[in-house]
Amino acid sequence: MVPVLEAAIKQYFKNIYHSLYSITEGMAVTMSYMFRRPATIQYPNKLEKPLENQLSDRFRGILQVDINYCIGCRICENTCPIDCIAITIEKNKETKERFLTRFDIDISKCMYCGLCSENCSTSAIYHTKVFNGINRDIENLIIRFVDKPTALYKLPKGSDPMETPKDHYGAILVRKMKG
Amino acid sequence: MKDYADILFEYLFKTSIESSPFSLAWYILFIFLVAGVLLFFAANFAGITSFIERRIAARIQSRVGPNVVGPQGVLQWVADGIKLLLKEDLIPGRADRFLFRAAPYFVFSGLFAAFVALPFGYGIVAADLNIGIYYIFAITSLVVVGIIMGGWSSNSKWAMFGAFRSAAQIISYEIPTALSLIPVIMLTGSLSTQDIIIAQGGMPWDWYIFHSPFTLACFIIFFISALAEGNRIPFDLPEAESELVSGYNTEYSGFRFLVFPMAEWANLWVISAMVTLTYLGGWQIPFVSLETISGSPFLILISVGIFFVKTSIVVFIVIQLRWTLPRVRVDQMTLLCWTYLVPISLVAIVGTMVWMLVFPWDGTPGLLIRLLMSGIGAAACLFYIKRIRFNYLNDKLLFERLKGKPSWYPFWRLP
Amino acid sequence: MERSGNADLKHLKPQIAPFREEMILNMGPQHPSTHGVLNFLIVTDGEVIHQALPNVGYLHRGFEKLAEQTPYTTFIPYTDRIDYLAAMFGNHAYVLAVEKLAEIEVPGRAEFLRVIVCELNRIASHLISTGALALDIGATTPFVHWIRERECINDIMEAICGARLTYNYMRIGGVSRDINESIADQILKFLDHFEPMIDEYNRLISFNEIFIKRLANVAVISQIDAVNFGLVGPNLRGSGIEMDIRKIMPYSVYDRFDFDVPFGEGFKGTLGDSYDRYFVRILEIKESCSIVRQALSKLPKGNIKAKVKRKLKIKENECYSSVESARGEMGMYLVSDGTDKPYRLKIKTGSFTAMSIVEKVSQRLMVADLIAFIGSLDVVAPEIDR
Amino acid sequence: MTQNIFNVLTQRFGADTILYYEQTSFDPYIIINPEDIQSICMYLRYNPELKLSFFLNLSGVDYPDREQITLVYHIYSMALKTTCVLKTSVSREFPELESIESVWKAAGWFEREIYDLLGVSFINHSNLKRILLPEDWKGHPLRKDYREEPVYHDMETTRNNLLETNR
Repeated sequence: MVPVLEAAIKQYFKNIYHSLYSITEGMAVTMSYMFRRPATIQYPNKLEKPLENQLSDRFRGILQVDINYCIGCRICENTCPIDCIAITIEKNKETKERFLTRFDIDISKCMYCGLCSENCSTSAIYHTKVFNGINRDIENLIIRFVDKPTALYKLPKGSDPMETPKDHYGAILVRKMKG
Repeated sequence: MKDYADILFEYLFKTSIESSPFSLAWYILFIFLVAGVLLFFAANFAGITSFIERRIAARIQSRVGPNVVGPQGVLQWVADGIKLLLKEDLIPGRADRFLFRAAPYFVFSGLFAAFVALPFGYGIVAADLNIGIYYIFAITSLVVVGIIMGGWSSNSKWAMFGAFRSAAQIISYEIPTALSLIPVIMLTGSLSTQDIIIAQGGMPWDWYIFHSPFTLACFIIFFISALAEGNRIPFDLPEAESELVSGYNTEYSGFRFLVFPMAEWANLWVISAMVTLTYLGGWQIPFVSLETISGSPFLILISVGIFFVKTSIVVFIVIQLRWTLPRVRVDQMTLLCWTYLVPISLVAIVGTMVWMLVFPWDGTPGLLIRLLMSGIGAAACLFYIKRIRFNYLNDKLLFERLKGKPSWYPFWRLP
Repeated sequence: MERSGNADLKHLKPQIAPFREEMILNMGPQHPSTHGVLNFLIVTDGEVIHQALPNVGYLHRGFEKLAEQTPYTTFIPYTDRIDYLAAMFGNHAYVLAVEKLAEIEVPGRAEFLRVIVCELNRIASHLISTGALALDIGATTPFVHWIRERECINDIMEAICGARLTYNYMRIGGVSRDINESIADQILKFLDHFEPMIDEYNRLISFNEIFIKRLANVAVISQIDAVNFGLVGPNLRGSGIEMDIRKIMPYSVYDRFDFDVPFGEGFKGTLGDSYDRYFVRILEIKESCSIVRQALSKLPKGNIKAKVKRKLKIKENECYSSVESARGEMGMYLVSDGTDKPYRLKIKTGSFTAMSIVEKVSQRLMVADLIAFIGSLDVVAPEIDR
Repeated sequence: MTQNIFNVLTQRFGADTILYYEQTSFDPYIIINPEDIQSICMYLRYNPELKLSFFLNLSGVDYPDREQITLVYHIYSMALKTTCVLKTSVSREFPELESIESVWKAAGWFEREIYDLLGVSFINHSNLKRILLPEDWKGHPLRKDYREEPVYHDMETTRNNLLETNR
């Protein structure tokens, strides 16, 4: 037989064999998944534990500020790449004491980069594990952390920059979020 | 020749149709009732299959699938259907309004008319036509008319692509579908669906699939071309969603859109039932003769069950194929048809003819070969199961180490 | 009022004056498989494409202009968004450029951590790329399986740097967070589980005959064309040219690892076809796994961040530094002028040059092939437009 | 290595064209005359010894104080494993120079980008029009003196800062 023809015929049957074999292999893979544990679960009805507990501690959720620990250095405001933090500090002319009168964060603008919390020396601003900020009105997503003028925190002399007890569940935040 | 519906009618009402004009009216009403039952079955089957397909697909993709509407989500299809019914029926501007509106009806009637000739059990068939198979082919071709009408009249280039592809596909694949059934028709000597089943037996070696290597090849060819006729992956070119957005039904919405997927899932039943009745022994009960079945309503029910189970298994395989395989290209689709399916089925027809002469059905060599062929089939199944087991064990321990949960989670365990 | 999109189309149309039997098809930007907002203006005769003109710019966000207004240290989060599927490489290319200019020595541990996260990110990006290609071909399941594996990487990334997509992990002079024993253990567990999954994936789709037939011999890019059009990364290596920034201009600590650079050999058809580009990525996933293992075993102890001034100012200078991103060379040309902001930052990405070849190669392809071709090029729309 | 390339080029084209060689700490570059960019690139690419065959990057930098726009060509040689940087400057008012699309096809899109964002027009470019911005966009954003127009097709191009407006 002509070699070309022979090769063509061989190829013809080879193709049939390969098709059937590879399809069987593929179906064996998919069929095996009928016996394997699915990767997903029914959300949110069958969560094993609350989702906040499953997130890692480094998770960067919505920002929260514990104004009692803010020293007013404005690093967070300056380092924010998109200017979503606004801080106003007023000075009492008589007592020379400085007050925090405004600490607003525009959550709708925040891109969760974490630069502010990383640079905060007292960890007054930090990421919670709250990620659900759904709201009807974008204006409700501006969170104003200062209710009444608060005196700035002063680091005790000689002490290292401290860590505030972090509240990953965002108690302040949840209270402040409207709607 | 009397249809089974006629016989049933006479049995139920104890009158002959021709006896009086009054009973003729009853008869027409009765026919409508039968049609209603079939339609009810087809529509519900389509809906339930849509749910089942989504659950199977989910498990194959290691997801959970729809499970919110109703217990375990079984009413999802009702919700989807109601949602689509409530949607606005949009007709694109500059579309051919008449054809656009008419197209779903063609698709609808083409498919549901095919149910008339499909057997569901011993004697359970709306009309046992003596040209049953031929009728099913002819009537399902209406679907492609509907698809072309819908695609062309949409005034959308994507939809038109889908329609053209559909035309090329159905015209090509009608041929191997018909050719690959000729061995069955030769073996039976009849085109009637019931006759084909009756000629086979209950055990695997009595099925036509294992009659000879040629019928086995024909079975595969028929299965492939049936997939193509039903627009299932790997042949879902008319609505290739990653290429043509949604193909011929891109511009449809609301109820008119609902008809297309519904027809697709109803078609799933038609395909699988055809495969079952021609090659897999239909509703035949093992070790039970036809006379025994005909005498006992219980056994008739069993036969219905057997047919249903067999068809469901084929449906499952079709669904699994859809979620396993990629889609072929349009030229590869026709190439596959004309260089592989048609020539091989022609060879298989000649081969079956010779085989029938050399090894008659009832002779000892014939039986031995049929047993051998069933053995090969069983071996293939064993290989398949072995590969499934291999795939499962391959990842079991590592998965358990990673996730800290047991890997075993069979499909009957509902999430 | 005229929208910009229409204006573009009007401009493009006379360029492709069709014959009588041709039609113009507008693919995208809402098409399901253009991998983001891309627009192709296709002239077809039936299924056969005569010409396909890519029309980009839908995701232009002007990062190069933004960089000129942002201090060096705070531009890092933006680099995440250049290529959201492989955000680490944007980080890495940028910090490398700044460190080079500011002459900052990076601690060894930080370099290794960078390699680990980059390679994990490369795996994640290739998973999306190869999975989405299968999705374009019509196989839905492989994509979902890869997404599931990628989810494990996302979990690891979340544990390392706190985010799942826009990591913002690297800092000028190091990285932001260290990894601990449990995370390292998690990475190793994942790799143990993942490596057999590559073979399973190959059984499921890579060696599937239909899949091979759809990709082999389709959209062949010759070596000459690949160089001429400046393809980079897996696309270039798919054409059989062994060029990998990690090997030819080793940055970070890549010269300390033992790994191969897979390149196309015409695995199932012609050299430089879609299947080669696809399979090079699969092989690269394996190599990346091995690099991560090596990096974890060699991980030195020490600092993770060099001391860098908070308000970094760099004297007048310029440099070009590039990394091998998942989509090939990602280069940053950085010009400083003595202030704390870059004077000019030019970002060169792999997808940009990959898109320019579409017009040439797409001729005589079929519509379905064009989709496979774009999928095999692994373009990411934001990376084209930046 | 760039020194070698500089010497080769000076021999071939003369000191009028190849202006000077700048040894900086990172990427040494060669400054050339913009008029001959096409022939120099052609020579570099097809010179059997240099084989600078791979076009890496084309960037443009606007220098308003010098009244110049500098174009920077990064070219890589796969044979020598080295990068060569060419720099050339065109005037800011009439920025024009020859396209090198005929040498490297890859440069075509880079040049379109430069044309779009910096307004440098390239002679003999096959398809020189805006690539990233809409066709009817006014101005070239990467120029240092660019100011975005407040309204584009009735759409405002600025967004209110909610922090300030809602006090």
